[in-house]
Amino acid sequence: MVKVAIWGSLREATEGAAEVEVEAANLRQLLDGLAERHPAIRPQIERGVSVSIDGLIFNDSWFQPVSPDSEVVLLPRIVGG
Amino acid sequence: MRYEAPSTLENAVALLAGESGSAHVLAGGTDLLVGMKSGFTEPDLIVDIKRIDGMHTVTQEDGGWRIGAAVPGIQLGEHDGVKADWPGVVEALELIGSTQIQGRATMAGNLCNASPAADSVPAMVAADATVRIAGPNGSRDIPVIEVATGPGQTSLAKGEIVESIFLPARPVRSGDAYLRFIPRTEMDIAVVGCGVSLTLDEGGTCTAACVALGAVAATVLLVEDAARVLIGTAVDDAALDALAAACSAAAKPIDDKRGTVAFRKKVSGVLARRAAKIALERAKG
Amino acid sequence: MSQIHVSTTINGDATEFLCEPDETLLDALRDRLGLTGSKEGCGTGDCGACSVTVNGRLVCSCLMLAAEAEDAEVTTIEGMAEGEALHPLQRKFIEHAALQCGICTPGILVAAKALLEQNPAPTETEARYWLAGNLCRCTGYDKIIRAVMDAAAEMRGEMRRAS
Amino acid sequence: MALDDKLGVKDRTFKIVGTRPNRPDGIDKVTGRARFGADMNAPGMLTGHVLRSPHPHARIRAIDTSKAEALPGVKAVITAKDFGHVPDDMADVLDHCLAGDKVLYDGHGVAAIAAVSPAVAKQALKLIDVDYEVLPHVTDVDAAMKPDAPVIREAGGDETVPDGMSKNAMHRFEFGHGDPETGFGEADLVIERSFRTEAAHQGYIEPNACLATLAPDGQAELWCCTQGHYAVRDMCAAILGLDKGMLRVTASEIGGGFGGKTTVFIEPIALMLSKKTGRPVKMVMTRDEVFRASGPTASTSSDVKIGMTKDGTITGAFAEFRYQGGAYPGSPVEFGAMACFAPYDLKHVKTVGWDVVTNRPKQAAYRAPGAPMAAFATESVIDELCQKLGLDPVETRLKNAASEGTKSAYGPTFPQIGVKATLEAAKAHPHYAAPLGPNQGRGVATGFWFNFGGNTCVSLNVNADGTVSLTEGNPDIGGSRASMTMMAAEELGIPYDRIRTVIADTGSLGLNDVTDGSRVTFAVGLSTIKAARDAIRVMCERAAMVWGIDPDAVEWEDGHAKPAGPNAGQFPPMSLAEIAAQASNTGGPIAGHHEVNAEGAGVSFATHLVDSEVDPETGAVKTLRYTVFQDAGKAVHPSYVEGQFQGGAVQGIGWALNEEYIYGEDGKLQNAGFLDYRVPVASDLPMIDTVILEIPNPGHPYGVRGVGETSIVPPLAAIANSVSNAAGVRLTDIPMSPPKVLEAIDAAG
Repeated sequence: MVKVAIWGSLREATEGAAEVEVEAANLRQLLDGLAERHPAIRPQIERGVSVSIDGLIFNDSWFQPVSPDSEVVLLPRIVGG
Repeated sequence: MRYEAPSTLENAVALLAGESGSAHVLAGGTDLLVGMKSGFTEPDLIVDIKRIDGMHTVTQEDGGWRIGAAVPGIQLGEHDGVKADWPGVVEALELIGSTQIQGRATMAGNLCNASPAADSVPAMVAADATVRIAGPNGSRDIPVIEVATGPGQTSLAKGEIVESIFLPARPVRSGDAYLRFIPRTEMDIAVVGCGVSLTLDEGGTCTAACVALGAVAATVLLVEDAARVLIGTAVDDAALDALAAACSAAAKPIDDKRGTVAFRKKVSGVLARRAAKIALERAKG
Repeated sequence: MSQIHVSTTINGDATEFLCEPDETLLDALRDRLGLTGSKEGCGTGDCGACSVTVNGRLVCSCLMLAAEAEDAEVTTIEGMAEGEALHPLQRKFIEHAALQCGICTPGILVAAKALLEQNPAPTETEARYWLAGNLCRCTGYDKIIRAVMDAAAEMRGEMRRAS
Repeated sequence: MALDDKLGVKDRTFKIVGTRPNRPDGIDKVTGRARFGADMNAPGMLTGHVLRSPHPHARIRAIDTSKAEALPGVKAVITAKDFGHVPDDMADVLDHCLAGDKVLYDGHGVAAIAAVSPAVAKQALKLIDVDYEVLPHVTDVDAAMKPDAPVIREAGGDETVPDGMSKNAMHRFEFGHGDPETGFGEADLVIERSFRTEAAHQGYIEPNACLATLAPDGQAELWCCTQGHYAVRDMCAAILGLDKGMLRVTASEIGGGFGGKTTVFIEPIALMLSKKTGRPVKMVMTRDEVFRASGPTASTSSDVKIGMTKDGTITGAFAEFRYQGGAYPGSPVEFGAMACFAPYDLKHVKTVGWDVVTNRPKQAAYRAPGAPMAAFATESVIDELCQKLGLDPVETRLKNAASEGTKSAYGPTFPQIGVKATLEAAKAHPHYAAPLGPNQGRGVATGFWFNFGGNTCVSLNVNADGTVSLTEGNPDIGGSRASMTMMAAEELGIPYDRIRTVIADTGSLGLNDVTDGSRVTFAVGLSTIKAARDAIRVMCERAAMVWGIDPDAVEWEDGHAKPAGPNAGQFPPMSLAEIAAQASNTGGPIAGHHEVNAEGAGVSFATHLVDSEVDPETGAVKTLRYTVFQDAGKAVHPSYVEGQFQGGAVQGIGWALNEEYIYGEDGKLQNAGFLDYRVPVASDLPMIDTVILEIPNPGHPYGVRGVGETSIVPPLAAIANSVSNAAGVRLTDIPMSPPKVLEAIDAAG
C-alpha cells in the first residue's frame, strides 16, 4: 500500500484522514484508487492535481512508479507564468 | 478630417476661424495625438503651425525672451540665454515627458492644453510671463495665468492661436525654480507642481516674490499669501515655514488616481520650501 | 477624407507615400512603407518603442502625423546598421545580452544613438534619464545601460584613433 | 533520475554551457528585422476590432448590429452567439473574449467586426447598439466576500465553500501540518498583521496581436504572439470546432509575456471573423484594451500570524489569503499559500485560502503566479518579528531555513535545495555590511517557486555539411534559442555557430507546452540533450558501419566517433561532419529527436537584499542598491540567467512601489495606459546585482533549474522591509505609493 498525504481542506473528503492508503504501483493506479476509495476527492481530481513523489512534482505521467516507501503528497494542479 | 500646414499666421487664423467643426492647432502634438488616439478628441481640422515663420525662434526683446509657439522643449533646453535668465521655466518645460516628448512638446501647447498639472505653467506664472495671441481681430497680450479657465478650457476665442510666449527681463538679484512631485523619476504627470520666483535687495531681503502651484486646483494657482510671507524676509527658515503653510493652505486639490487631498496639500508646502531655497540660491548668484 | 501626398527622406532615401490626414508617422512607416522595426507599444508616447529621429530630433513616431514628415529627414532602426556593419550600439546590445524579448530594442537603440550623438560621454545617470521614455519590461535596464556605456566608450576610442 | 550520474555532473567540466555567446536571433532583433505579432500582413487582409463594455457589470438585453453591418467596408460583425456551444472547459475562455449573457467587467468584449480599414472599423463600432441592464458591481476582494455583495456568478462556488458564504467565493482550501496555536503558545512574541496587494499587469510592451485565416474547408492558419502556440491551437480549435491538425499556429517573435500570453483574447475572434468573411483578418489590441481586457494578476487581502522565540525560532505560522482573480474562478491563491512558507522548516504551519470573483478581467498567470503577494505578507511579519526581538533577519531566516529532508509547508519533503545557500551568500556579500545613510534602510526577503516541466518535443537534424538544425516548439522569450543551441553544441561536441535553432509551428513538431513555469531551459533543454544523444547514437552506428565494427564499440567524444574497447585506436576518429557527409551512403539522413512529458523540475529559492531611501516629507521611495541571490541549478547562459534575476526583481520593484489597477467607484479602470500604470523606468533604478548559485537539480542532465519566476517572489517584501527600516513604518498595503508611505510616516508622528 502506498501512503498518500492529503492537504488540510481535502481531508473532508477522507473523513479527516491526513494520510490515506492506496494499492498502487504507479501514478494512474494511485489516482484511480484514490477516487474509488474516496469519491469525495473526485471533484478535486477533475479540477486538477499534481502529485509529489519523493519531492519531485508529477502532473500527468500515469506510469510513473510509486512504491510503499515513496513519499507521495497530493497537491492542487500547479501551473506557472 | 483635414490637415493644413499654412505658411503664414494670417492663413492659420483664417483656417481656424473658418472651420465650422472642431478645429485644433498642432504644434508638438504630444497632447493632441494622445487625445485623438483615445477618441477623446475628434478634430475636423488640424492646423499645423510649424511651417509659419517665427514660430520656431527664440528672440531677445526688451531684455526678455520671446519664444515662438512651436519651439520644442529640447530647443529651449539648448538655449543658453533663456536658461541663464529663467532656469526654473526651462527646467519645468524639460520635465514634461521623455526625451522623445521633449523633441516635440512646446510651452505654448502645454499652456493651451490647459491641464491643471501642466509643468511649465506654474513656472511661467511665477516668472510673470505673458502670451501673445493672434486672432481674427489682430493680436493681444495677456498674462499666462489668464489662458486656462478650467481643465481643458482656455480663454482663447474661436480663431485665436498662441503666437509666442514672452519671458520678461530678469530683474537683478532674482532667481526662479520649479519642482514637481511624481511617483517615478520621469514620465509622470505632476501630482503637485510649484514654481517660485523671487528678487532680493542688496542686503539679501526679499523684495518681490511670486509663487504658483500646479495640480492642486482646476487651474494653476497664484498664491499671493505665499509671496507675501516671503517679502521683507531673508527667506530664512521661519519665512520658509510660513511659505509652506501658506501653500498647503492655498492648495484646493482633489483625490484622484495620482494623489490624495492630504498628500497634495502637504507636498505643496514641501515643494514650495524646496523650490524657494533653489530660487534663493540662484538670486544670490 | 482625401489622402495626403508626402515627400520625405527616410534613412537617406527619398520616399513618397500617400496617407490619411489623421494617420501617424508610425502607421505610415509600418503599414505603408513596410518599416516594421518601429513598434507600437502604447500609441500615446509613454513607451518609446516607436522612437525615430526627425530632422535629428528624437521623437515618438506615434505622436506625429505622417503628413508632418513632408520634406523631413526621418531615420528609423532600419537605417542604423551600415550595410553588413552593425552600429556599435547594436553590437554591444547583443554582446551584453541587453535584450530579452527584443520588442523595445529598436526604440532603445534609436534613442541611445541620439544620446551618444549629442553626448558622447554620458554618465550612467544621464543615460538612465535620457532613456527614461523607453520602457523595457524584461531586463530591468541593467544590461541595457551597461551596453550603452560600453558602446559609448568604444565609440570614443574609435574617434580618438581616427583623429 | 535524469542527472548525468555517469558523467558526474557536479564534476563535469563544460565547454560551452556556462559561457556567454551571442544569441542567434540577436542581429534580427537589433536591426528591426525580427517579426513580432503585429508585423505580419496578408494579401486582402481585413482589420478586426472589438466593441467593449463601458459597464463593469450588466445584463445584455440585446445587441443590434444591423447599422454597423450596413456600413460600407464592414465585412462581418460577430458576437459570442456566433460561436454556438463550446466545450465546458472553454466556456470561460470564450466568455472572456466575448461576453455571453452578461458583461462582467469594464472592457469586456461584446461584439467584433471585420472591416477594410481601421477608420471604417472605428465608425462601425459606434453603430453597434447594445441594450444593457446595468447591474451592481464589486471590484474589491473583501467587499466581494461580504454576504450581501453583488453576485457575479449565480452558480456560486464549489463543494469546498461553506454554506452561507457569498456566492463570489469560488473555492476554499487549507494546507499545512502541526497546530499553529500550539506553536504560538511556545513563542516569546506573536505578531498578527493584515495585508493587501493591488493587481499588477505583466506589462509586456508588445500588445497582443494575431493574423488569422480560416478557409471553408476547415484549414486554418494563425500567426500570433503567444507564450504557447500549441495551447492557442488547442483552445482555438476547441472553441471553433476545428480539427487540431487543420489549424496551424505559428508563433511570432514575442514582445514579452511573463505569463500574460498563456491564453487567448483575440485569436478565436480573428478566426471567426476570417471564417465569416473568407479573408485574412488581423487584430492588434490597443494598450487600453490590453490593460482592460487581457489578464492582469490577482489582487489580494490576507491575515498572517507568526510566533517566534527570543532566539529566532519560528514556533508557529498561520496565514489566510483571499485572492480575487476577476470574474472567473481560478485565481492563483493556492500557489501563494503553498509557496509562502516553503523556505522554512516549520513544525506548526497552516494556510487557508479563498478564490474569489469580482467585476474585473479574468486574471492570467504572472511570473510565479500568486507567490509574490503571499510572500509579501509572510516575509513582512517575519521581518517585524526580527526587528522587535532584535534579531538579524538573515541569521534568523538561516536558523529556520528548510533543507534536504525538510517536510515543506505544502507537503512534500524537499530533496537537495538551495535556500540556505542563498541566505549564506547574502550574509557574506559586501552589500549586507555596507553602511547606510540617513533615511535609508535595508530589507531582506526570501522567496520560493515550484518550476515545471511538461510536454516537450525536440527534433535535431544533422545536415550533410556538418551543420545542425535544431527544431523546438517554445517561443524564445528571453534568449532560449541561445541556451538550446549551447546544450546541443555541448552534447554534440561541435561549435555553437554550427547549429541553428528554429521555433517550429504547430504543424511541424509535436506538442510543446506553453513557455511558462520556468520550464523551457529545464524541459526543452533536457529534450535537446536527449535529441542530441539520439543523433549521436545514430552517428556512432554509421561510423561502426564504415569501420565494420560493432556499434557498441564506438563512443562519442568531442564531436567525433571513436572506436573504443578492443578496437580503440584502430581507426582515426570520424568527425560529425565526416559522418554527415556520408549519410546518404550509410542509410540516409541523420536525425535525433526526443519527446517527453518532463516531470521532476527542481524547485528554486532566492534571497533579495535591497537598500531604499525614503523621503520623509513626500513618502517617495528610491531604490538605491539591489542584489539578487538565486539558485539556478546550472546556469547555461549566465547572462540570460542574470537577466531573468534582474527582470523579475525590477518587475517586483514596480509592483511594490507604484504599479496598480485603480478602479473608480463606478467600477471602471482609471489607469489603462502606461502613463498612470507606472512600470519602472530606467532612471528609477540602480544596477541590479546578481549572484548565481548552482545547486544541481537532480532532474536534469546538467542540473538545470528553472530561473524565470522565483526572482519576482521576494521583492515586494524586501522593499517593504527596507522601507520599514528606513522610515520606521510598516507598510502593509501594496503598492507602497508615496501617498500611502507619507500617510504612514505622518501617522507614526
